[in-house]
Amino acid sequence: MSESGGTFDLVVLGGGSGGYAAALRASELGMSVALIEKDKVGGTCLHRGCIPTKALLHSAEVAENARESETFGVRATFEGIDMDAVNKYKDKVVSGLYKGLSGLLKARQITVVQGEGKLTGTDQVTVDGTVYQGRTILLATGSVPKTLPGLELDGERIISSDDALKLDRVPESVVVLGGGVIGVEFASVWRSYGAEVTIVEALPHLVPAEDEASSKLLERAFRKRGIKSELGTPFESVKTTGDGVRVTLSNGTSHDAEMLLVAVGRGPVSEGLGYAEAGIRMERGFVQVDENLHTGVGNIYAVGDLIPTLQLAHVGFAEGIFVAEHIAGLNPPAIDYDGVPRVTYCEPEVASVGITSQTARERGYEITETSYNLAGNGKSQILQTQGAVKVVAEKDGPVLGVHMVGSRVGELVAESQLIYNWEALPAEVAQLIHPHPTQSEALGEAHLALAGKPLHVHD
Amino acid sequence: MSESGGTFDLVVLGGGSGGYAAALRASELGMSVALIEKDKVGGTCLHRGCIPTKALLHSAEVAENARESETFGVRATFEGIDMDAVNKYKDKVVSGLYKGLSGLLKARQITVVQGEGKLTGTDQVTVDGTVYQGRTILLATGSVPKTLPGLELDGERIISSDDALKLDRVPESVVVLGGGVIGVEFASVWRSYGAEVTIVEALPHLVPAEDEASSKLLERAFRKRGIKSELGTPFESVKTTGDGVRVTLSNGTSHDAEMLLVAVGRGPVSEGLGYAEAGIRMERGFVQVDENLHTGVGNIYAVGDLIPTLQLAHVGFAEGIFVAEHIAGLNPPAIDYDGVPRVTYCEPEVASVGITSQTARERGYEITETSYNLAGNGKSQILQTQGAVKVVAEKDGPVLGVHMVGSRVGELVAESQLIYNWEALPAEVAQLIHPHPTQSEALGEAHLALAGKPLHVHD
Amino acid sequence: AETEAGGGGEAYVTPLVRKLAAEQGVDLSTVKGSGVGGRIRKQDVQEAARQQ
Ligand SMILES: Cc1cc2nc3c(=O)[nH]c(=O)nc-3n(C[C@H](O)[C@H](O)[C@H](O)COP(=O)(O)OP(=O)(O)OC[C@H]3O[C@@H](n4cnc5c(N)ncnc54)[C@H](O)[C@@H]3O)c2cc1C
Ligand SMILES: Cc1cc2nc3c(=O)[nH]c(=O)nc-3n(C[C@H](O)[C@H](O)[C@H](O)COP(=O)(O)OP(=O)(O)OC[C@H]3O[C@@H](n4cnc5c(N)ncnc54)[C@H](O)[C@@H]3O)c2cc1C
Repeated sequence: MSESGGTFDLVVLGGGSGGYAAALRASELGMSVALIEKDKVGGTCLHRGCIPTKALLHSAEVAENARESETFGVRATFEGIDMDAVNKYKDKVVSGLYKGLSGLLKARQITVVQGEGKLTGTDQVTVDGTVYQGRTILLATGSVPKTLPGLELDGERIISSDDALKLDRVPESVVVLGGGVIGVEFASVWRSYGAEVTIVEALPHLVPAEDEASSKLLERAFRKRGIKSELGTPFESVKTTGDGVRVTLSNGTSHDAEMLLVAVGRGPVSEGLGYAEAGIRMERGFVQVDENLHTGVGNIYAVGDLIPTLQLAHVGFAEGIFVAEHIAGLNPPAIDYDGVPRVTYCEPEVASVGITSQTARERGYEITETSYNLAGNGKSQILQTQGAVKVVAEKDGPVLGVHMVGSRVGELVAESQLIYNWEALPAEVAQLIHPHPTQSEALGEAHLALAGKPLHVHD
Repeated sequence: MSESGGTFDLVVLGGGSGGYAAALRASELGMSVALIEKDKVGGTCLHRGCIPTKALLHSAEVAENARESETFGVRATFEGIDMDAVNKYKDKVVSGLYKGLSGLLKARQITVVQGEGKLTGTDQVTVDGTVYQGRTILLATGSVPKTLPGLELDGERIISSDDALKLDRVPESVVVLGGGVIGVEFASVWRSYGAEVTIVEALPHLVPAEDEASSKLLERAFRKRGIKSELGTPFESVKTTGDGVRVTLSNGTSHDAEMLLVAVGRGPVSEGLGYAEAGIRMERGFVQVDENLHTGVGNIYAVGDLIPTLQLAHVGFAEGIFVAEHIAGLNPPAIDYDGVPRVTYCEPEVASVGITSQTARERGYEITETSYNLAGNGKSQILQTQGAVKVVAEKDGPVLGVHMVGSRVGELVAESQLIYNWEALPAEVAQLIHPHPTQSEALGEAHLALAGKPLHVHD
Repeated sequence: AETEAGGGGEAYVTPLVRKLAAEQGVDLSTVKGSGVGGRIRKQDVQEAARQQ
């Protein structure tokens, strides 16, 4: 006999970015909420994703700064990485935010249920025999690292991002399989820490989802940093050797390294959870939803990495908030996924919002575009970073996309997001002079140029 | 007899931010332009202001990073500052940008005249006996460091920012007279370089033009960094001692230091240049203009630090562009000075746009406001910076001001600028989820909170 | 007043105001701006929509 955990306006399965954002917003809107989490609230992003990787990337920046300190007139000697201390720093950041989030869920009187849940009806989730009845159910069980057929992870030599975040040493050499966001971020960290790094990517470019111009700039920057890339070269096989791995590629070349990071994407957590049984439509494991994020079954919604939208924490936030507002009858506008900002936090960073030149052309737009070289931007020269800000606009129309490469450009995409989502004309941005000397001026200059009034522009 | 340098659509006196921006825009609009500069194009900002100070501030950041590297798991030893190398780095950045600017002026076919000019009629400027006739004249002679009555600079012990940028060593100790932008920036640099620093400010707060909340956060951060401040304490006198200076304050205390930096403001360069003689109205040396930046005499306009608007390089750019467009008949909208972003690049940075809570109340607005503590912002925790993002909005109306303190917040003010100038409602910003994990999320969270839908907000 | 600004731009209107005007069916060229420099603000568009 199953015990009753009670009835709630909203039962959320999975306490990651998507799930907890929905829970917080729903409780704000006066709903009773149960949030079921088998591990730790905060999910992938807080414990195995965004936050710990960005802590590593910042310590990598500190290492690079120390190594290049003479360039800036600072006498300092870089002696190495103390991985124990790195992990302590990273874990402290994570645990501080985890404490904050736990406190917040409590303060908003959300019932957090610790345990593994399963959908056992169109309006109920069962955890260890206890049934949580929901007027609405939200599935938010997220994702886990994927691998390739026949490529088995051992957690030691052949590892996933989960394992990579727990390493107690800096590897001498690594092959990173996958040139997407997660792959290039780890490649960047390890290179800054002193490792020999080779990225293997089957597609012809690093960060292949980005505008080709950004990929090319990143490839050049990585080459300069001594990060090797094998692009357009599918992986063939790996075998462990005496002291590491030997990775063989389809072109016949092989690469020896201490370890292989498999970063070929993440797959949804949806098996054995009762989703299919409830009649929910799935494709390649992803739960299918309509534009209101509804599964088509009962009052069941789904958000986050579980559905085939962009796998980003803030997409999870936005989707979670959307569902809460939608079921509260607030009629929120559907999410425009093109308008979601994307940031890759490697050095240099890659950031974008809106669509690429290629997509714009495919959609039939007549476009104008400009690329502002950071060589003309004072602050970027001060930081000694290279890159560009590319802006794509409809001819005589609004900005359609912003694509950037350079140190710290991830913070510039927030402004770009307003420009894109508010459908600003280049001239409307150009009217506002950016603060000097900042990197944001590069964004301003690109818009000045597109508006036909270039200021600090060299050809 | 005076030789003729020719007749131009626009003759610009002074090649700083205001002057050269006008020249560039005017030439773009098809005008013939003469730009008269006695020293180097780029003016204060490029050679003695924005750029060199920000280079020092970045090398200070590198020094702090090296000093605190252990916190981030990086083993590095900070050994000191190599002032020669700092100056080399700074000069390289400046000369690179100077070369770029000179090339740009040439490419746009602007006649750059090297020499000291004087207004010798309502439509002419004379340089070494050569007359440059202008259909329009633009005065842009900028500003120089001011001092207090009776306080004489010797360039060695009692110095201005011009001298401070040329130092060949790090002083052991400094008293900084003036807690405005320039004062706190130098205080921040020297502290990072290892000096004992005391700021003396007659007003009760550091950066007194900022919202009081920002001043207080900066004061706390500076205290933690070991920068001493004497606030609300007017300066009385200074005398040189055997190995430095002794600074006496109105409250009777005195401070010994190796040098005294006088950073009490900048005064316009307007004497002996024929301005008054031409009938131009001046107040405390500042040229007076109407909202079209016209002096009221002939076709003479004035921009930049010469007129009593905000002394910022990008204000100079905006004013220069405005004048060029105005005389070309484009009818540009008058500049809204409240909408100009302000950044102070000390550590932590201070940035703002729009008006303060106090000003909003004085103007009769009914306001709501929120302050988002960076303790809740993941990226700020990663950077280990403290501070806040404060947003002031009209009740049920648009955002009136954004005020921020924290490392790197200077880049966040670009987004804030669009929010303020486009008169966005908090809800319109809240609708757009910021990229995770960035510092820009703090701005997003503040707007979410103001829109009544706080996400990661702790009380 | 003639507010045509060359160089590719019209009179300075913010994107938010432009969208609002489109939603409310307000022709911006008939709206008098009450903002800085004669800029058209949201309130001006709302007022114009009310009077339509
Ligand atoms: C290395 C790495 C770096 C990343 N960096 C970034 C970045 O910088 N920025 C960014 O935006 N995104 C980043 N991401 C992606 C981001 O982490 C995800 O998009 C986000 O976490 C998805 O949120 P979610 O709520 O859908 O799923 P998850 O965060 O995966 O949360 C799902 C939760 O559900 C729980 N759960 C699963 N099944 C059950 C069950 N049966 N019962 C109870 N609980 C269950 C899990 O324990 C987990 O806590 C990164 C990801 C990785 C792996
Ligand atoms: C230490 C310091 C730091 C600063 N940091 C920043 C910052 O980070 N951001 C920011 O926005 N602003 C900053 N400023 C302010 C900024 O530098 C000024 O606002 C800006 O330079 C003003 O531009 P301008 O064109 O009006 O005058 P100036 O830049 O002063 O240029 C005037 C030019 O006119 C020339 N000139 C003068 N008289 C004559 C004559 N008779 N004949 C020919 N030429 C003449 C001068 O040689 C000079 O080149 C800083 C200033 C200082 C001092």
